[in-house]
Amino acid sequence: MQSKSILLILSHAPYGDTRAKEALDLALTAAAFGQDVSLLFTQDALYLLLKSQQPQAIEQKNLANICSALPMYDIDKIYIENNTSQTKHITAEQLILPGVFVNHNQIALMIRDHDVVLRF
Amino acid sequence: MIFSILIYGSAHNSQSVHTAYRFAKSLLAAGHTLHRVFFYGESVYTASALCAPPRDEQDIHQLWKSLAETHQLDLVVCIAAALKRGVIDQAEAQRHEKPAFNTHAPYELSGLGQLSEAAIISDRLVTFGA
Amino acid sequence: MRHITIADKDLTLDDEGYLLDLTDWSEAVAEYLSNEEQIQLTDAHWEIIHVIRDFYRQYELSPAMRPLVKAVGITLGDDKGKSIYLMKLFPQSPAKQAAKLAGLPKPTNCL
Amino acid sequence: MSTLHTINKSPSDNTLWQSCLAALLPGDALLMIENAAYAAAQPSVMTQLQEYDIDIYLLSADVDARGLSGKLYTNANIIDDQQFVTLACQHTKVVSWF
Repeated sequence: MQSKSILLILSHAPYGDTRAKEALDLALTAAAFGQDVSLLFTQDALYLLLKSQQPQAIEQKNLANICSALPMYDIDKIYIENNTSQTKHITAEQLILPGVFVNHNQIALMIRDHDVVLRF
Repeated sequence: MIFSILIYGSAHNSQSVHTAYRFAKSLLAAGHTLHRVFFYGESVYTASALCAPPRDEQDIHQLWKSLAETHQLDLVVCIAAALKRGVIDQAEAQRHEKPAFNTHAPYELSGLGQLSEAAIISDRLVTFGA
Repeated sequence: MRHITIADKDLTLDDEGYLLDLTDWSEAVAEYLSNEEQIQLTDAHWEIIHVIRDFYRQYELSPAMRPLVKAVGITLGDDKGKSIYLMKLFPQSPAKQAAKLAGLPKPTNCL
Repeated sequence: MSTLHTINKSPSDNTLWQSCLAALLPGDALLMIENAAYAAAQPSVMTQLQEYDIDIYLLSADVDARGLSGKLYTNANIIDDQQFVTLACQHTKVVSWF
């Protein structure tokens, strides 16, 4: 099967609704199918990467743990919206995964350069 | 041109499932191919045959069903998203020992891999969101 | 669903033979399930079962084939981190069979 | 190499609109569908959009449904569903903001 480059842009926080979880499921499936998947964390999606999540009391899976599996699924291209991390006062050390920080211009070019772009 | 459609908006709490329907009708009318329609997230409720809107209001389940039957469309409903929301076909109802089922052809429960495949096969994948 | 008794404990399996309650798992359960899968468990199988259970503990996911191969490679060495090696141990489908014997849910990222 | 962006929320969803606008490149097109049609009735939004080198479109079905046809502050192109399909063909991909 031929491969296309897929950019998945996440914009929603974990737990409050299912959007982030369903986008991650899609990323893992596409990667398991051998697709070339890049993930971009924008807006509240940055909270997915916070190490300190403990969702036991709300009986949810820990989405930080699931995010930490991304490299195991060969999803190594992980990008973080620069502006978002600044306004949320989140530093790289607080994140479960390292990512490349990108600005708005770079994001626009990433959208242009991928074959398929899905935003959740 | 080969299109696929990803619907992510709520079946009954957003306009998106209907916008997608109009887009599908138009691309078919223009002679393009619709490889697959993939229902994900809250849009999976579209597949419930038990929806009974007032007779003078839009019946989104029926609209997609008729279009699919006319054009032999592949309507795939994400099985994981559907099962957890109680949208279930006969085979899955048996497997999970549930007392009833509420969806059937032309709606078909299948995995997210079908969306992956549609992304590769199609020239355009168009999303209709929440 | 199916009810079985192993070491005086009542357990439930789903339609496809996966354990319904992950906390019911024991090595005796793995032995029982391996008979159903017609697999003779060896040390080589147990190594993989432990790797996949650790994977689940860490990531809360039953791995698809590629991540399973990767995890086995990292833990047990590159000579074992190959799909052909896992196919020999679990001929039906390594990701599904290993998950089943390890008491994990069926991997969702399959077709 | 250009993108058709669709957006379906009114400009009251400021975060969504800012993200979408930041992603526009010269030569792209923006199609305002569903509640995004209200944007075309807001002078401030349309003035802001003029700064971008892009084509702006509205779906007639959405404009008519919302009673906006006499209230549009712009010369945004009003198109029908068929032309939506044509636009999707003319651009190399479609990105949806929702």
